[in-house]
This record gives sequence, structure tokens and C-alpha cells, in this order.
Amino acid sequence: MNDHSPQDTQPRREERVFGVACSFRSVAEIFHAAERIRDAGWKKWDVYTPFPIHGMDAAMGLPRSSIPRVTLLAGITGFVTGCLLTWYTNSFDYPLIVGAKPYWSVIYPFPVLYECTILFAAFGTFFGQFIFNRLPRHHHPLFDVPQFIRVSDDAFMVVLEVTDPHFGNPDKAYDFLASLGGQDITLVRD
Amino acid sequence: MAHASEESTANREILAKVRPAELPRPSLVLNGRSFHWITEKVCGIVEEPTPLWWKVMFTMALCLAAFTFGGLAYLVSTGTGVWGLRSPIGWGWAIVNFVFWVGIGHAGTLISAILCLLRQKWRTSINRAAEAMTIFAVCCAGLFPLFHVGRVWFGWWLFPIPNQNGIWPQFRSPLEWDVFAVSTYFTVSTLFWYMGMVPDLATIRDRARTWWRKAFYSFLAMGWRNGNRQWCNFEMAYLLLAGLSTPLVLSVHTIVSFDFAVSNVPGWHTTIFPPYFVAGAIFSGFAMVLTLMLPLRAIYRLHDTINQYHIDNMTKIILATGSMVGYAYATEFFIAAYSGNPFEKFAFINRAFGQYAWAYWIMVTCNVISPQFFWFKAVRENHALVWIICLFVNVGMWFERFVITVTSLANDYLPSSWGYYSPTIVDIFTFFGTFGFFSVLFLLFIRFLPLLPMAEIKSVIPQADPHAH
Amino acid sequence: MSKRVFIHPEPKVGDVTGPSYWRSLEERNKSPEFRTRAEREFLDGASTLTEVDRRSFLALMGASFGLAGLGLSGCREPRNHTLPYAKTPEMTIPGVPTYFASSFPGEYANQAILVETQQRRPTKIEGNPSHTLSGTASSKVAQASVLGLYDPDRATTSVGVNGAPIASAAVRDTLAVFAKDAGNGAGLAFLARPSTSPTRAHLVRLIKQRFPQAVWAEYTPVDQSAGDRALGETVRVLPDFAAAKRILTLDADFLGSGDQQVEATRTYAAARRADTPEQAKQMVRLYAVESLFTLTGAAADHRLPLETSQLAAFAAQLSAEVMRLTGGASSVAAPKLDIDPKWIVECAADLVAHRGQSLVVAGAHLPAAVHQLIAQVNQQLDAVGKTVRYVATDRTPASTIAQLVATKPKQLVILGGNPVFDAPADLDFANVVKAATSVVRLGGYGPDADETSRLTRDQKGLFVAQSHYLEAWSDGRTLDGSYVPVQPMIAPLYDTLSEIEVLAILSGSGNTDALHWITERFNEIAKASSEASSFDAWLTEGVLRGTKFNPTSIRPAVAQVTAPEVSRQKLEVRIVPSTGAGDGATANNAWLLEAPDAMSKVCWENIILVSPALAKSLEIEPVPMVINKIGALNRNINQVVDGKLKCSVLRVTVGGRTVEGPAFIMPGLAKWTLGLQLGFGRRVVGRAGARVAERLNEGRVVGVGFDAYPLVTTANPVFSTGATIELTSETVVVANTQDHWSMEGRDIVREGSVEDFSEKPTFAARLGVDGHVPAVYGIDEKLSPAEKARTTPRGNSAYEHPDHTVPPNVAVWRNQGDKTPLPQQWGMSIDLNTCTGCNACVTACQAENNIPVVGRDQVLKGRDMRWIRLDRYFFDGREQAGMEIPENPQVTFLAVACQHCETAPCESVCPANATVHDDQGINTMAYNRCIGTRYCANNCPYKVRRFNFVDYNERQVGHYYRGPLGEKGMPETLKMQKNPDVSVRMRGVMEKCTYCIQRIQEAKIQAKAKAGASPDTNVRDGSIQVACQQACPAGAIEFGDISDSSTRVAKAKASPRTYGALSYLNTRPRTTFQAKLRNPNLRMPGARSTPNSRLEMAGREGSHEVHAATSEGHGHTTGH
Amino acid sequence: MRRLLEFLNRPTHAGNFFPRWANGAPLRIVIFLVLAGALVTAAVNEYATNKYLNVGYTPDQPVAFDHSFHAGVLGLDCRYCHTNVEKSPHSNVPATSTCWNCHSIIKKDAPTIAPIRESMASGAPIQWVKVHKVPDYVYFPHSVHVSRGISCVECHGRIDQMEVVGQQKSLSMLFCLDCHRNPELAVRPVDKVTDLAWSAATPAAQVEQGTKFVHDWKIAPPQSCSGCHR
Repeated sequence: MNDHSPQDTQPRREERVFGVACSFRSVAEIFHAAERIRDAGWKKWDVYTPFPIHGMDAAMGLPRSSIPRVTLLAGITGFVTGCLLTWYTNSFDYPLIVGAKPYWSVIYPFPVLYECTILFAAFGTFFGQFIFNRLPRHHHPLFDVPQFIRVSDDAFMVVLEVTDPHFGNPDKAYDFLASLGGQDITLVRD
Repeated sequence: MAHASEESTANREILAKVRPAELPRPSLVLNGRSFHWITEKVCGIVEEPTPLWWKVMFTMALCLAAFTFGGLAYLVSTGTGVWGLRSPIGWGWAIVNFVFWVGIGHAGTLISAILCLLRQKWRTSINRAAEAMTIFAVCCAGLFPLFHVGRVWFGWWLFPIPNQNGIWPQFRSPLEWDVFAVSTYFTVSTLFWYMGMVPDLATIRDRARTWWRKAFYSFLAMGWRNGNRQWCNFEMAYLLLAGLSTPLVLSVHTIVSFDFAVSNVPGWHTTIFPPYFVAGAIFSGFAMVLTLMLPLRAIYRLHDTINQYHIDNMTKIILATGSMVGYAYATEFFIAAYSGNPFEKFAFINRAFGQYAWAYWIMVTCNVISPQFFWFKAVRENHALVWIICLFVNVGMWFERFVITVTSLANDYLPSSWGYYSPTIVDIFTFFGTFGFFSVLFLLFIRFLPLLPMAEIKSVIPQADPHAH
Repeated sequence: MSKRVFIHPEPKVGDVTGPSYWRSLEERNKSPEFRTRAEREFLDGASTLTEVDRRSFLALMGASFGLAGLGLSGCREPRNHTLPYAKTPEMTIPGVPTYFASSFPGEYANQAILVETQQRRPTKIEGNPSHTLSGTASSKVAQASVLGLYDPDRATTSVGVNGAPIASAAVRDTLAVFAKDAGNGAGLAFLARPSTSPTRAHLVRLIKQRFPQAVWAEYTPVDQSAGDRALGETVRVLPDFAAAKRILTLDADFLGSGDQQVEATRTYAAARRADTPEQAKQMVRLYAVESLFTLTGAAADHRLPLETSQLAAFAAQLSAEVMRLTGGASSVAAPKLDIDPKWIVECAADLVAHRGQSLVVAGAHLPAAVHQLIAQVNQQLDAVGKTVRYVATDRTPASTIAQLVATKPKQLVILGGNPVFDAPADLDFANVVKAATSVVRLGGYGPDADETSRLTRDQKGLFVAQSHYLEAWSDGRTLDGSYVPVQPMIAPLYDTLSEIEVLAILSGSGNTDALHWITERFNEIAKASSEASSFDAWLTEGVLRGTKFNPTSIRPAVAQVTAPEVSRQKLEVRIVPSTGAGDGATANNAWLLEAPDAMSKVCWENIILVSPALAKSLEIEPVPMVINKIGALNRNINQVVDGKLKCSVLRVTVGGRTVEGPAFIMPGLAKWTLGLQLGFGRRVVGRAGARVAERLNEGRVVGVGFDAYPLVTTANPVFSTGATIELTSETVVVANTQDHWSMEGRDIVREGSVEDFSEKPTFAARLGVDGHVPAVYGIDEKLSPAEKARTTPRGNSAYEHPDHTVPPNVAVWRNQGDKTPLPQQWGMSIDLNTCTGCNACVTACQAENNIPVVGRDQVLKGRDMRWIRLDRYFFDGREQAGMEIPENPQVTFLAVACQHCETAPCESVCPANATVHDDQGINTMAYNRCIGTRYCANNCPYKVRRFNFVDYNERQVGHYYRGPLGEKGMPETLKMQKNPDVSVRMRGVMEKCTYCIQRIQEAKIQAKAKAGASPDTNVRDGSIQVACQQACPAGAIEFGDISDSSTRVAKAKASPRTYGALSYLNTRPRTTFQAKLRNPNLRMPGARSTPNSRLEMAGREGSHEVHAATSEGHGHTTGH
Repeated sequence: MRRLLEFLNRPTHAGNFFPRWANGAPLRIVIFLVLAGALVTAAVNEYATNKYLNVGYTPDQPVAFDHSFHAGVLGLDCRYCHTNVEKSPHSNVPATSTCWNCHSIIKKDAPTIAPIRESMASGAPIQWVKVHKVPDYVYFPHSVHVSRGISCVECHGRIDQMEVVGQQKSLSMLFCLDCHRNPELAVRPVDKVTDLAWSAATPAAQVEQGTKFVHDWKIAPPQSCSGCHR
């Protein structure tokens, strides 16, 4: 297992470390590995998979995403904006008698209010997702990891980040990952 | 840690013993393909050198699209009179085409959103293309309401922009609702489509070898890293967008149908329109999906990812919606007769037997009769036949919009001002050009963007199950 | 409106090189009003000017369009100039129109008119109320005559014998020489149109003195005085329809055509008006016996289609019957007739029963004998002095054109008319002209637009460009002989001469100033007149009182009548002037050409009318629109393919002469009569009258329609028998504005008999589908007019409606209670009972509101723009009518313009707020806000909205589709006609009736300006007259403030006959109709007590009829 | 072209494609776009309006007619020259003859009024340059405004202080609407209409008497299309 050369293991002083990465062969393996890491109480780590694995959130002990809140908020904003827009333009600022219909009622502009709601909610969700995922981020240490390329194809990867209190020095992380049955463990430099 | 590993090995042993019952579940990807196979398959389409057929098709599409834009240029410079419109038929092909294209668009959203909500896994292999189809169809649709107005350069008056005249749009008008509905629909569909594509773009990015590909796909992929913490938010957001698109898609065609239902023209002023338009939209949409996917499947040998199971499902939906549409036709007649309103009665009888009877019967044949063949398995499995029937359905749905729009206007309240509408060559060119326009966009899509959602397909094959072997 | 004396402008001779508008244009240039007009977005871009010589164009544009884009400062608009007068002319306030009294010259009678001028530019013709017989009414032709003044194809210069243009000064000299050469007038002949002008008559006398040998002939294809002359050379028959209770007309279309139309319609309508059942019982009953289906026949209560040639026999039998009843001595042997004798018996009985109140009139074209007979009948009916008067005119005898031709003139003077085109075919007038050594031709249209002028030039004759009647002095007499002036409204646009001037020159009596002769005549006549008056007073008033013709008596001679046989093999040809081109004189007047014929709805060309029976024998079988009985959609009376009227071409041969034209099946036509219309098929004509195809390659120009003159002969000018026809294989497309003839049993037009009316006065409001809904403006609505106008009953609606009682959106008016000023509410009422379908309103509207002419090809595309649509419906009375074409239907006209619905469907669908309600209840249309979605037009159940599909104002007819490269710009002269108070619409914009908003606003502005610092801002009733109302000879249209129950319109709306069309849609139209009343004589054969339309309705939706009858007051419930 | 393709298709190194600083870029770009958008909107609202384009338009006139002298110093009433303002929708520009009424006596030979002399002699109009112009589809009736207590100054400004007349108010639709919605701010005694210097003692006083006038004279200015567009 521990067959990597020392120069890998010894972090040079001037460069910062992002974390330690290792690969797994199959979905099942990485799934169980994740559960173990979770149980070990790690916080700053992540699992990289070509597709969302069913149940992985639980396996990693991730909380439910809070994007729905954003969506709801944005939706309400949209509805209110729609109301204000139609009321101000057609009833308050320049009321005109149109087909003897009321200057403003919630009925006639309802399609507009409806669409505003959906539009705003959608924007909320879309941008919420990117913001919560800290995207766009075009430069990332992982992109320099050779085997990371395969993650978007069929590789499965776990990365323990240096910022986690359990990390200590890389060797500990190495051993831990090794004990999980991780393959070609590498140091990810930042 | 050791303890943990023991436990997991224990699990493995138990699982090894377990023999789960073999549920006869049609597999979504045949021949037990691997993750990598899927990646190769999809990315290959984008990475292979541009095939000749693509270049030919693309050139042809461009030429065809030129008709639309030539026609529109002439229209704007000369006036709406270059179309066949007249009093009392104020709306002709333009609005027909608009409704037609919007209807096409709906299947995409439906497949991606509603089926997603219903956890219909089989959608995965077709939803990307279907969504693309939605967006491009809406592009084509959008041209018509914009350009059919007499003074298109004042189109911005339809948006609530503060101006020195202190006058605003009029929100009681269904056309104003359309402005909001269609623009919202376009925006949301695009967001949904793009967001779903980000992980696949990341895949292509990672495989990219040349500079421009790297730059292009890196930019689009937004630095996606496939981390599960991202997947977590991503899936939630995707689900929410699906949840938003579903009422949206229904509302959009409802509002489109309001253009007619809210007016007081006999034959338009009908409460059945919203559901019936939505059904019609799904109907035509699925037909168009098949019209596009069957050739693609053949060209790119996607028989493993788009298999008979998908085609069966879609043809069945077409059969169902087609029957609904047929039922709606019947209901219209019944209600008209039942209403005892002479104008309504006349409007429908005139539709079926009046000067536009030919259009009406084309519509009935294509929309109600032709899909009935899908009752038969043999037909569903004969893909050439499926494709032809889908063409019929597309034609039929266009005629449905034509019948609704034109016949009602041509003979309404005052017999003194009855008229007959027939299109001019400009009408015809402008419409057929839009197929070119659509093809241009779609060809660009299949050339440069992932045609199938790799991540999603991977997630539905057996290997993706953490508890399987 | 103020009428003014016109100060005659100094005539100024322009240079020869081209037309010179100098005088008039200087005036225009100087008026700020014109300037702003010229800048109008939709009007300017006067970049090219085809028919005006370039030099003068640049010169005058330099003056008037200084604004044309010089000195752009930054991104500001181009610098514009204001060009004030150098010396302020009297009585001209820029922006305020001035009205001058004048008269529209006719061959039989002049029409007293007022001319609205904007800075001395005549823009609109109105009736002159001082002439009580016609009031503010005016005919379609008079309305359109103003366009003739500005016709770009008018002769702009005289043409000398060498074929080159010459100035009028030179013309004067040439004429003087011509007259000198003429010596005592041997071989000299004059050919002119008949005229009512005493001055011309006087000059003719002078000319006869100077040239005792000369021949003075008068010719007109449609002689309106022939009937009168049958009773004596100077006699004129003046029927007084207002006094009549029973009228029988024999082929006399007094409501539809001729110079007496306006007066006749007005008086007839007076006798027809019935607001209460009591009045209805006193209403006039009209019997019509006629070969064609005329407006008079349409108005008739009983109509008998009978060939014109048989009318003599009919007259004889009638007179015999009347004599029998009145104990008079009948001396005429009455030939046989294959009609139900009961018709004559009962009709005669009815006439005799109303002795002293009954009247028989005969068409001018009928043989003299018929007129003799009718005169006798009228005497027996004790009509003379009561319902008909005989007066002595000052008509001066003239030779006929045949006599002229017989003299083989060497020197020929052709004044007006167009004999080369319209002279009887057997005379071959062209050869007469060719035979003459020297020809002088005075005409309004030059060699490029007129056959006679062309031939004159080719024969090296002298062509003299004629002034339009709005440019020159003349005078005339109206129907009853009242002496009226013809004043120039504007100095001649081109270098032209008037007929008076030419005659004055030829008469060689020194003074050639027309004004001199007019004044002289005036003094003569004023002396004779009973009331003293001054020349200026006469010009101001427009009528010289006490100059009516004096009564005379007649002694009708006994005459024998004959009835030539007519049959399928021996058909009868009846030749009438077309409603568009008249006898050819108005063949280049686009307004008239585009105004469809009231009965056939065909415009821009003429057709051969054939009866359904004849059509069947020819096997012309229009395919029905619908083959099933369920919808029971009536077949079209003519073949309609893809919305285009396709007529098979018919070849008509009479006495070896042949004419080909499209056959149009006209219900109610006499079985064996062919109706031919004159005036079309011109061989040389201006652009309006020419086919588009030819107009595009500016080469050979051929007139639209076909020429019927080959069948006009000296012997049988207007009808002849023994015609044979054959159907050619060819079919042609004919432009028309209404494809479908039946109302399909719908409750759009509502009619009742006098009986219905007295039984159930509000029958109209409860018909058809509306039997179940509140007729919102109907009589039985419990609301006061003010409430009806101001409030909107909530009905079952989900929310309150805003109405016109809310204070204006002005902060300081909020919660001011009843101090709040309530705006006046404008509304209209149209009386279908008096409307005769004469089209005057349509043309008046076109003139007032700058409505563009779209041309034949656009009409074929179904894009006519006129704001008032005169719908024509035939009713044949059979339930589920219609697989058969009706033989003798009833017909009703419905004038549909914007109904200004309270709950307007068009408004709520406009996304741009371009059409909304204003606080006076008008459905406004802001052209400048319209983006042209056409949704409003779709959603308008009355289909009254018109869309500018292409650039009708900026592009010439036929150049619409030339794309961005096609040349633009309106001919300069046509711009001069436009009403400056109405925007000229650009393409892509929706337009419709605005209730003449410009007139309403003017009235309000004047009222407010007058109010000044006082609250009395209301417009008085009658101070607003909308264009259609003003022009309507029948006075069928009322307009005003409906919130004030004292106004005329409110009273009209209070009539029990009032109903709103399609009111079951709850559109609550502001324009309501008063149901038509039919006054049948139930003893007549085939008489029905219920109008055909009602029978059809009952057949279609029977229950409603019954329901309505039983449900008095039913349906108010949903109203509030 | 070929070079370009080569450039585009050159192989890339593995690993990070974008430099580290690229991570900050998107946010910056977004912020920039937002600011730019706001700026453009503001600019359009400010500059693409009558207020900016037409206010201050002060063209040179063929005759250097000094309103501040004639109307201001001499105190000629506006209606002496603009005679029809109370009768006509148009406030007419005076005919040359009007100038001549005085200038046939006063300074009749002054070089400045040469154009007037020429015009009188030739009868050709003087080409005054139009200053105040509303779109052609707008029908503004002077008569009703001046006779109902709306002063010239409301739309034309202190003409009596201008040597050369220039446009002072935007004359855009909103400008009209503002006054039609709050007439009490503008209505003044009818006899003070041409007294451009006049103004109520205080704004409050104006509102008070304006309100009174509006009520007493039943002033209800139109705000629907038909008021100005025909």
C-alpha cells in the first residue's frame, strides 16, 4: 500500500496543500468508504463521482440542501413585483377605462402575476444553485490531479481537505484512506 | 476504523447471500454497457471530426432559414399586406405557426420536467434533445407574434418600460399575457436545459485536448467538479426547476389558448380551450420528438440508449393525447349544439362543412385517426411507420391551429363581412423557412453539445446502484 | 358655421411651361396651419411628384417645405419654418375653416352646397341649409366632386393646334380668331351638356345672335328631363313626396339616382318617419314597378319586377283601372301583361282610396305616352297641386346631337362632356370630329385622360383645359328653380378657363370676365324675384329667395301605347348610369369608383345584371358554400371562389351591336331584363379609372370594366328589346365588398310591419337571441338615458365596472360629490326605416376623415378601408331559405360603423392601450400608439375596424408591393384635399369610425373657450354634426349627447323601435338602430303581414320569436 | 484563417486551464454588467427625451426680433402680434404687415429690419424658424387654454425675458399630463394669462385659488387619447 516515494509524501514548506485524494473502483466501495469517513467525524472532505449516487448524501451525512428556501423567497418576490407592476401601471399612474373592466383586480392580470412568480423563482433556484456550489470557479487545485480527469467519466474519488481538524499531517490522511481501500493516493497541492 | 471495515465486509457477505427476486424490469440501457462506454458514445459525437452529412444538412438548413428572414425583411419594409390577411381575417398563418411551434416546444419541457417529477427514469435518454427542441421551437415561435404586428419597431411598447409619454402596456390583453408567458417560458427552459447540461459539459471539458475546446467547454462548465456536495445542491435545484417548469408549461399553453378563448369570436370563445390546447401541445410535441430522435438514433447508433421501451412509451403518450384531442373536437360540437346559441352552432357546423371543410377533415384524419394505429405493437415496433405517423400528427396539429384561427374569423357574426383567407407566397416561405431555422439550431446543438445526458444515464444503469454488485 | 362672401382673387397668368399653383400655394405656404399639416409624420416625404412639372414643384416646395431636413442640429429634428402671411387676408384665421356657399352644377338641377375651406383650400362639401328643400344633405357625387378638383390626372394646360401646351392668354386669342373665321356660323356647331345656368343660357343666346346659322346642340347620355318634355318643352314635374300617403313609381328611381335624389329622399323620408304607432299608421306606402332593383324598389313596401318595355302596358292598365274606379274616361287600349291582375287592381284601389294624398311617378326614360297616361292618372287621383306640381322652367330649346351630326359641321365646338366616348353608337361621332376642319374642345381632362380630348389633339384641334366648378364663377337653378351661385373657392390650380369664359369669348361681346356676366344675370333675376336681395347677400346665403319656377298647367294628350314582346329569345336591355363612373364623367374619381353599388356591392367596375330565372336558363349555377341542411347556409347568389366573386362573361347582342361583360345574378330583377351600366371601359382615362396592370407599365391605359355605349343608339338610348345573349366560356373576377347576401336568420337587421308596431311597439328589442338579454339601450330598460350612458350594470360580472360618473383623474376633484363635472356622453341613432342606402354617408365619411382609397386589387383582397359599411341583405322569407336564389326578395340596408360599445371587446384585447374609452363614452383610437396586432379587429363582432395593410397614403395604387425600393409620397394636389384636423394614418395602423372626434373636440373647445371663467362648458345640442349625419339626405342619423334626454338623439333612442345590434354579447353599443317598418297592403297578392326577415328568423330559431312575444319585460333581471 | 484554426486547435497542457485569478473574474464581470446596465438606462432616460433634446433649442431667426424688448420693455401684449391665439388652435406668427404697423414709422430704415421691408415689398413670407413643435399627431388648441386661465408662460416660459426665443419646457406627453392632472397648480385669473411675470403670492396661495378656479369653472382637463389625438 504505502509504496509512494518520499518526495510525494514530504510537503515542501513554501507550497500549500489542498488535501489528499484517492480513487475507488466501484460505486459500492466509495459508498462504504464515505460512510466510514463520515463516521470518523470528518467535515471538510468530498466525494467526486461522475453522477449523483443514490443515498450518497446520507452516506456523507450531508444536510438537506437549503435551495428550496431561496426558491420560495424568490417566488414570493415575483408575485408581489407582478402585483405592484400591474397595479401601478394600469390603475395608479394612468387609469384608463378599458372595456369597462376594473382599473385593477387580481383577476385580469393573474397570468402575468403567475409568470412573474415562476420567472423569479426559477432565477432564484438557478443562481442559488451556483452560489451554494461556489460556482463558477474555473481554477481549482483538483484540476491539476491527473486522475481527476477520469472522475467525470467513470472514476470515483475521495478528497480529504487539509482544512479539516482531523487532517493533521498528510501521512495520517494517507493511512486513513489506505485503510478504506483507496487506490493511488495522491497529495493535492494548492 | 478496523471495526468499520469489518462491518462493511460483514455487509458484503450478507449481501452476497441475498438473492433478490428478478423483477422483470425493462433495462434502460441495453447490453449492460459500462460508464465509460456511455461517455465514449456521447462525447464521441461531439469529438469526432465533422461528418459530411452534417455539413450538407447544415448548408441546406441555412438556405431554408434564409427564406424566413427574407420574408420578414420584405414584410417589415412593405407592410403586413404582403401576407394574405384581410378583413375580417386579421390573424392568419403567423399566429397559426406561433401556436404550432409553441406546442412543439412543450413536449421537451414535459419530458424533462413532468417525467422527472414522476421519477420516470426512461426520460433520461431523450430529455436533453427534447429540451433543446423546446428552446429552438420557442425561438421559431417567438418570431411570429413579434413580426405579425403592423409596426414591429414599436414592439418594445409591450414591455413596461418607463417613458416620457407616461403610458404603459395594457395588462388585460391576452397578447400582453403572451409576452410574459412566452418570454418566461423561454428563459426558464433555457436555465433548466443549461443547468442539466453543466456536468456533461464538465465531462467534455475534461476530455478536451485542443485549446479552443478546452476554453469553450471550461467556460460553459463553470468549473463543475462532480463533488457530491455540489451534486446535492444540483439535484435539489434540478428538481425544483422541474417542479417550476411543470406548472409553467401548462400555464404557457393555457395562456396561448387564452388568445382565442378570451375573445368573443364564435368558435374561439370556449372554456375547453386550455386543457385541449395543452393536450394538443403534448401530442404534437411528442410527435416532433420522435420525428427528430428516430433519425438521430439511426445515425449515431443509439439503439442501446434509446430503445424500444422509450419508443413504446412515447407512442403510447401520443395515442393517449391524440385521443384526448379527438374527444375535445367532439365535445366542442356537443357544447355548441347544447348551448343553443345560433352563432356557436353555426361556427362549428361551418368548420366541418363550410368553405374550410377540407382543412377540418385533414385535421381530423391526421390527429384523431392516424395515432390510433399505435394500439398495435407491430406498428409501434415498425419505426419507419412510427416516424411517418408522427409526421402526420405534426401536419394535423398545424391544421388544427389553422382551422381554429381562420375558420372562426372567416365566418362570424355578420354575414355581410364574411371572407375567405388564403396565404400568399410570402406567408408560405416565411413558415417553411422556420424549419430551416430550427434545423440550424438543432444541428449546432448535436454537433457541439452533449446529445444525451451522460450523468443521468449513468445514474440509472445497474452499476450505479451502491447496493448492487 | 359661418358662410362668407368670397372675394374673387386676382387671376394671375402662370407661365406656359407647366401647371402653376402659385396663387393658391402661396396662400398655403403662408399658413402656419398648413405648415404643421405638411410636417405630419404620415403626410410628408413629398420627395417625388409625378404629375407636376419638376421646376414648379421645386420652386413651391422650396417655399412651403423649407422644413425638408436642412440643418440638423445634433440629434434634434430637422429645422422647421413657419411661414406667416405677408399681408393678413380678411376673414382667414389659420386653423379655423371657412365656409362658402355655392352649388354643385347638375344637368337637371344644381345642388345648393357649402364648401369647407382650410386657408382657401376646399376640403369638404356640405349641404346648404338655406336651401330648405335639401337642408344640410348632399349627394355622394357632390361629396366626391372635391376630389375631382385635386385629381392629379386633370388637364393642367391647354393644348394648341400644334399639339404643344399653350397659356390661356394664347387660348383666348386663338378662340377669338376661331370665332372671326366662323362668320355667320354656317357649318359651325356647338355641342354641350345640358345646364341649369341662366348665365350660360344668356351667352348661348348671344352666340346665336352672332352666328345665326350655327347649330347649338345639347347631349347627355342619361336625359333626366325627357319625361318632363313629354308634357311640354319647358314643363317640369315636381312630385311632393312629403305630402303623399301612397306612392306608385314606374321605373322611377327617385331615391337612387339623378339630380333630384337629395330633395326626393329628404321629402320621402319625411313621409316615412314614424316614431309612434300612430305616426306609423299615417306612414307613406310605396309601390314600385321596375325592371332593375333600384334603391327605390328596395324602399318599396310592394315591388313588382316588370320589364321596362312592359311598363307602358302596365301604365295603360293602371290608368284604365283608376279611370274605372274614379269614373274617368279611359281611352287607351291596354295591351296584355303576364302579371297577376290583382296587383294592379288592389294597387289602384289603394291609390284611389287616398285621393289627394296619392301619387304616381314614372321614370324619365319611359316613352312619352306613359308620361301622358301618368299625368292623366295623377289628375284623376286629384294629385295635381297636392302631391305633384307642374312648373315652367327657363329651359331653352336646343338641337339634339343627331341633328348636329346631320348638318355635317365643319367647325365644331365641344363644350364639356365626352361625346367621342358616350355619343350614340349609330352616330359614330368620332368621324364627325375627324370630318370637321377645326375643332375646339373644352374639357376637364386632357388628351391623356379623355377620348374626346385625345381625338381633338390628334385632329390638330384646340384643347382648352376647363376649370373645376370650385375654381370658377357660374350660376344655376336648383330643383325648384331657386337661383344659386357657383363660387370659386380657390384660384384655378392650373391655367384653365371655365365654360362661361369660353362662351363669353366666342360670343365676342367684349367682356370675358365670368363675374361680370354672373352679376348681370343676378341683377336680371333679382329684379324679377319677389324678395329684394343684394349680390353679396346672395353669395352669403347661397340661395336667392323668391326665384322658384312658376306653376303651370298641362293638358296631357291622349296617346296609344305598345308593349313589345320580351322573352328568353327577345331579351330587353336596360342601360343605366353606373353608381361609380356615372355616365363616364366620374370615371376617374376614386372615391366614387370605390364606393360599391348599393345593391350589387360591386365596385371599381360594371357588370351585366341578369335575373335568377335567366341565369338558370343559362345554367349559371353558383355552388353553395355549404352542402348540408344543418347549417342551412344560403348559397351565394353568385359564384364565389376563395372569397372572390367569379362571374362568367356574357355576350349581349342588340341589332348587330355586341357587348361583353361579366354576368351578375341580381335577385328581384325582371325576368327578361338585362341591366347594363354605363361609364366604364373608357379607352382613354386617368390613373384611377385604369386597370392596375396597365398603370404599372405606364404605357397603354385601359379603363376598368366594359363599355356599354355600343348599345346606346339614338332610337333607343336607355332601353331596347330584342336582345340575344350567349355565355362565353370565359370567367372574370369582379371586385365586390360583400360576398354573402343572406342574414342567415340572425337578428341583425330587425323589421316589423306597421301592424307589429302598433301591437307591440318594442318588438325590435325582443327579437332573436336578444329576446333573452336586456336590450341595454332598448326602450324597456328601466334606466334614464343619463344612467344608461354613464353607468355599467354589473350584471353577473365578477367585479364592479368603472363608469363615467367617476371624477376625472384630477386630484382636486376627488370626493367633490355632485359638484363633479359630468362629461357629456355622445351617442348615435340610425333609423333603418328612413335609410335608403344611398351611400352619401360613406363618401362624406371618406372625405371628412382622410380615408384612403385602396384600389381594385386591394378590394379584391378584401381590404377596403371605408369606415361605414353599408350592409345589404336580401330576405326571401322562406324558412331555412336559400338553396334557391330568391326571385323577388325584400332588401334592407344596415349602415355599420364603430358602435362605440360601452364594454368594448376591442379595448380589453389591445396590449398597447391604443384603443380605450374616454370619459365621454367614445371608443377612442390613438393611431400613434397602435402597433397593429389586429386583435381588436378580430374581437370586434361588428367587424368595423380597418387595418392599413400597406402604405395606402404614401404609395400609389398598384405600387404597394414594391418593397423598400418603391417610390413613396402622395401627389401634392391630393395632399391639398386632406382634412388638417385628422391624422393621416400610416401603414400598420388600425383605424375606425371615431364619431368624428375632431368635430366633437372643436365643438367642446369652442364651448370651453366661450365659457372662459365660467362653469357653463356644455356643448349645445345640434352644434356637433358628424359627417355622415350631416350628409344623410334621409336624416336617418342622429348624433349628440345621450345623457341629456332633451336632445334629438336621446329622443330618437327613446323610440320604441330602438335596438342594439348583437346586444346579447353585452357590448352595450352606443350606436343603436331604429327597426325598419314595412307598410304592407295585405290585400296585395303575395303580401305578408310579417317581414321576410322575421319569417327567416322564426325559421332559424323559432322558439325565440315565440318566447319574445310572450315575455314582456323579460330579461331586465341581469341588467343591474 | 488557417493560422487562426491552428491557433484554436493547438493542444493544451493538462491540469488547470484557467489561471487562479480567473476565479474572481465572474463576480467582477457581473458587477460590471449591472453597473453598465444601470448607467445606460439612466443615460437613455436622461438624454433620449424632449427634455434634453429640445429644451434649450434656440435657433437664429431671419429677423433678430427681441421679445424681451417688445414684450418686456415695451410691454406689448402677446395678442398684439399673435392675434388668433384666442380664436384658433394655432397661435399665429404675425404677418409682416403687423410688424409694419409700427415699423413703417419707427426705425423704418434700420438695417435689422431689412427682411421685413423686403417682405412687404415682395409679398413673400419671412421664413421664421419654428421653435416650439409638438408631434404632428398631437392637436394642441391654444384658444381653449388661454381662455381658461392657462398662461403662455406655462409652456413657453418667460418669453418676455428672451432676446432670442428658445424652448424651455419639454412639451412631452408627460409634461402635458402633469398639468392636466394637477390643473390647480397652473390655472390663473383669465386676465393674467398674458402677464408672464404674474404669479400667485405663494405656492400655497396658487393651489388655493387654483383649486377655487378649477371648481368654479368646472375645469376637467381630458386625459384620454381623444383629448389630443384625432
